Amino acid sequence: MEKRLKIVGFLCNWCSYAGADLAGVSRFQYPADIRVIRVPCSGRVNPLLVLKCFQEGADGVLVSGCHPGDCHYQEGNYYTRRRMMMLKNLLDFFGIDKRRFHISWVSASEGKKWADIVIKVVEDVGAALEEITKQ
Amino acid sequence: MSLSMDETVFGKKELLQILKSVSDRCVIIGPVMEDEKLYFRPVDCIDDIVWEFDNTVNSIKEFFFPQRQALYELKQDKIRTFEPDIEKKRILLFPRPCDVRAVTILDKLFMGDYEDRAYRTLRENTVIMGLSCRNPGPRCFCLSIGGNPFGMEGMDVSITALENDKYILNTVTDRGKVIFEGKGKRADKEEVQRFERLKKQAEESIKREIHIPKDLLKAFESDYWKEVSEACLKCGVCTYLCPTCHCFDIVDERFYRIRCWDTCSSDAFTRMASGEDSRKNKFKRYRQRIYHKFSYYKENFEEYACVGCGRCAQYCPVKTDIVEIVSTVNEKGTP
Amino acid sequence: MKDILVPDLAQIKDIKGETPDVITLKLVFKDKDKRDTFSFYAGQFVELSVPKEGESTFCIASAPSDKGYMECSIKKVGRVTEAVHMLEPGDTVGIRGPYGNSFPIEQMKGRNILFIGGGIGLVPLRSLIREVLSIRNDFKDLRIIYGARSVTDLVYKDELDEWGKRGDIKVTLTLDPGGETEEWKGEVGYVPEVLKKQTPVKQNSIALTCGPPVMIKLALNALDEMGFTPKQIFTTLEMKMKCGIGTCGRCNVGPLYVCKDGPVFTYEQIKGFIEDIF
Amino acid sequence: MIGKIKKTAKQILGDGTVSLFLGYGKNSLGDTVPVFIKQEKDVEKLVWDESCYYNLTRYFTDKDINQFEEGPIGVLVKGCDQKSLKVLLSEKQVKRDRIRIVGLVCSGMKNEKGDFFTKCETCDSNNPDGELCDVVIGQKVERKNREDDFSDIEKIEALDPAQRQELWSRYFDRCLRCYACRNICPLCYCNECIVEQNDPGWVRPSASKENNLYFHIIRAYHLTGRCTGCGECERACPVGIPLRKINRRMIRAVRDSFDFIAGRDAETKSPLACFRQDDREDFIK
Repeated sequence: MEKRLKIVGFLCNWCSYAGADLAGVSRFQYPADIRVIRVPCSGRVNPLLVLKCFQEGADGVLVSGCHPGDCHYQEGNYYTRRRMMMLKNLLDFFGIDKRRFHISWVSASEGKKWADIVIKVVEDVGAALEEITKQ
Repeated sequence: MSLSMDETVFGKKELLQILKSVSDRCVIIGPVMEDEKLYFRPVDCIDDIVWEFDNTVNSIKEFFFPQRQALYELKQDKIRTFEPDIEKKRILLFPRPCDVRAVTILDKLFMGDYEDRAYRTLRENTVIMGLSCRNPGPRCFCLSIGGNPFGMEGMDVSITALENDKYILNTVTDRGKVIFEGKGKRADKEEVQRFERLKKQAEESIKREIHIPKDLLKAFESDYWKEVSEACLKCGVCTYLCPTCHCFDIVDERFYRIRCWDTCSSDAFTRMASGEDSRKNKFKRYRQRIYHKFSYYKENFEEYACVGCGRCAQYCPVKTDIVEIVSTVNEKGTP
Repeated sequence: MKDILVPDLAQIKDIKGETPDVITLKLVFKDKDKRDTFSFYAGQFVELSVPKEGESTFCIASAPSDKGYMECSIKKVGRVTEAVHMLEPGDTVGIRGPYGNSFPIEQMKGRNILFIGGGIGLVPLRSLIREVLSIRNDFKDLRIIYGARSVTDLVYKDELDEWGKRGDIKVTLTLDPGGETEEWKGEVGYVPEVLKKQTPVKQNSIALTCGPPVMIKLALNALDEMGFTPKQIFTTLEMKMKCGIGTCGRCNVGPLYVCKDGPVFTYEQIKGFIEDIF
Repeated sequence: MIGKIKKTAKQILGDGTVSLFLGYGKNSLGDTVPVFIKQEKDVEKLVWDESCYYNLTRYFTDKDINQFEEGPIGVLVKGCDQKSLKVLLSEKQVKRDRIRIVGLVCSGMKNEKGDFFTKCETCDSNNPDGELCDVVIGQKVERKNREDDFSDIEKIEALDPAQRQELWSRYFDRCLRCYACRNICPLCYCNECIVEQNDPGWVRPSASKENNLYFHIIRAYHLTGRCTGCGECERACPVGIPLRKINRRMIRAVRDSFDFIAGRDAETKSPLACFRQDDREDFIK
């Protein structure tokens, strides 16, 4: 059997989590390499959490929240956007492959988008890891 | 210790030859350049070793008392212990007499009442070939704290550069003798005299002196400590680079129990889970460092925990000078 | 040669809730030899490990005369203790020790003994009290002053009751102001104040104290004021410890290490270093 | 210049405007050290030369210096230090009326080898901001602004990820975790730093290549949008890790993404503490 990746997904309760739920109900197929942690808002995702995941051996991390303007708390995802932009930037500078860390906006109605994103993320993380093991 | 005419003289080439011949059986640790600074590191290529230098950034304590050491693995109901990595014997090349003396000071702690197994194993499997200090640095004060730039305490072999391509060797222990037995040329009278002369020169070139008050404890409650620690940043530079500082922490990382260096200036050092911290203020932490070195250690082990290498004064980000602080306790600190 | 920093494994046989945040573990070594040879003196402590979380210092709460097992009372305050509170009977922990010195039981014989405890600080004293009571006739008057924040925070309630009923030991319980309930029959007030009110005799006496740092500090002052000499006062100190054998360098009181030369000190020994303790 | 510095210090200490004056002095080895002057007579200890590289604003947030309770603090600041001061003011870590700022015109500081610090070679703030200072001492110097030269960073960026990782792991391998970089930083003032929290242990305390990497990521991230590039971290590092490069990379990222430069003024919020609805999101799926 192919080795499963360990990807941690931080999903906003109000959108992406429901989106993932919808994907399940709609029977959209996507890889099971992602482990979901439900958070009240993507703004709750302290960059430390992302780093801790990597430190504890996660192959990839995905943070998913509401589309701009749709935040349940008005502006949580705007902060997330800035924070994650900088974190991604910094990780890249230290040579942690960009493809291991992803951010997405998935609403409660976007079950298909969720499935597509997971497929893409798994692909990316897999490719990044392959490169690492090659070296 | 002074030399007799039993000592041997080698050229640099010869010494390199001998070292190379043992390098497949031994790990050689020596001073090497890394980004313009000198560090003791295990070397792959003996030619990388630097033969002339002031002193290294790191001391040699980390080869006996590593900064990070896995003690054992504790998993549910099983303990798996680790042996220190000593597949090959180690040769520690060119540490300065002060650094070597520091190791003998640490011996008293780690091989005293309670014996530290990892420390002993590493200690017993390492041959120390020290290098006499012909040009002590401006911050050195080893003479006034019981050391000597040409000291041999703790060494297996003492090496002194006589001139460019001539090195005089004193094999202090049998472990050292084995390596050089039957090799080199006997030192002649002139060479021994030159050694003595260089030694005197080195001693005379040390201008700094530390004066440790006998009744340091009297100044314990003095405001002096608040004054002298004002600029201190509470970082760990002095303690981590110090060849005798030995405080450590024991932490769990996954299932591993790790021993790692710790510093008395750290916020977490004495803070208990309840939040109580007996040494909350920085003057208390700084005082602890000074007293640990110059009072407590002396009382417990009859030796100061300082060898006068001057690293703390050199690398301190705010240039706190331990010599000045300790030497003026009497005039300024005693109430 | 066994590594001094490697623990022995012990199994939790029983867990007893003392207060909402204190439990008492009954521990038995897994190794039979260790079980048979393990002995200690009242006042000594052990290093208890929880896998993945770490190691912490705990006093032994049972008496040396309690054979075959060992008890530790643990209050939930930090990472290790929280993990301990999650454990269940049958789980395994690591134990190193016993370490440290002990209460001066020989010196105490033939004298009046005053035990002053606060909160979870009763633990080491309990070990000693049990030991003392097992040879009651060797001592003169015994007196316990024990205080806690509130009724629910009193540890070893059953034993305190038992001791109170004995008649040959005087037990005074006190609660911090505001912590009492309507049914409370004991004193109200901080331990050092209650201590001052009690005016215990100082001749031929020994006072032993353990509790939170503030309480120890004030109790030492109070005893000092009442005329106890620094040699008559013993306190057991708790500081952050890691190694337990005097090498890690953090628990010193002047040149003395709490883990190696302590945890039991006379007031005389620590007097000069009060600033660095509390 | 030193005459004027001493005179100013003497004056404000003497008339009770300040109870403490932070300046530069010498120790017995001749090294420049920060000095804490409390009495008029001690102003003679003050010096001013090309080794006064310390950023004294670091001591404003030092919990062990309780001088604020007794009265305002006087401080010597160079143009670069002033940027940190502005961040501290904007983050409400120090109150303007509790400090007396003596600005110093500086034409560059030199390291022990006698070379100018890199930050001085590209300095755009030789002259302190007169509006913020109570006094400015020194003749104004003309210097070309070269602070937007990021070629050193670009060199690292040109490497591929694996090479970058190797580069940094070589540096972090020798990191001692002494935290001098953190402790000397005027903007690292958290009451309890996450590296000292053990529950949860965000960063493992022992020094290993991997653990050190995460420490440095967190340190750099925490300074993103706040660091002014004073370079004290790099100077304090005993093992020569080029920490300022990391910080500068984030200074550039913040400038490019949010059009923000920390230390420009004492009012604008840090970019990670606010947002714009039209921030870029090309990195989001």
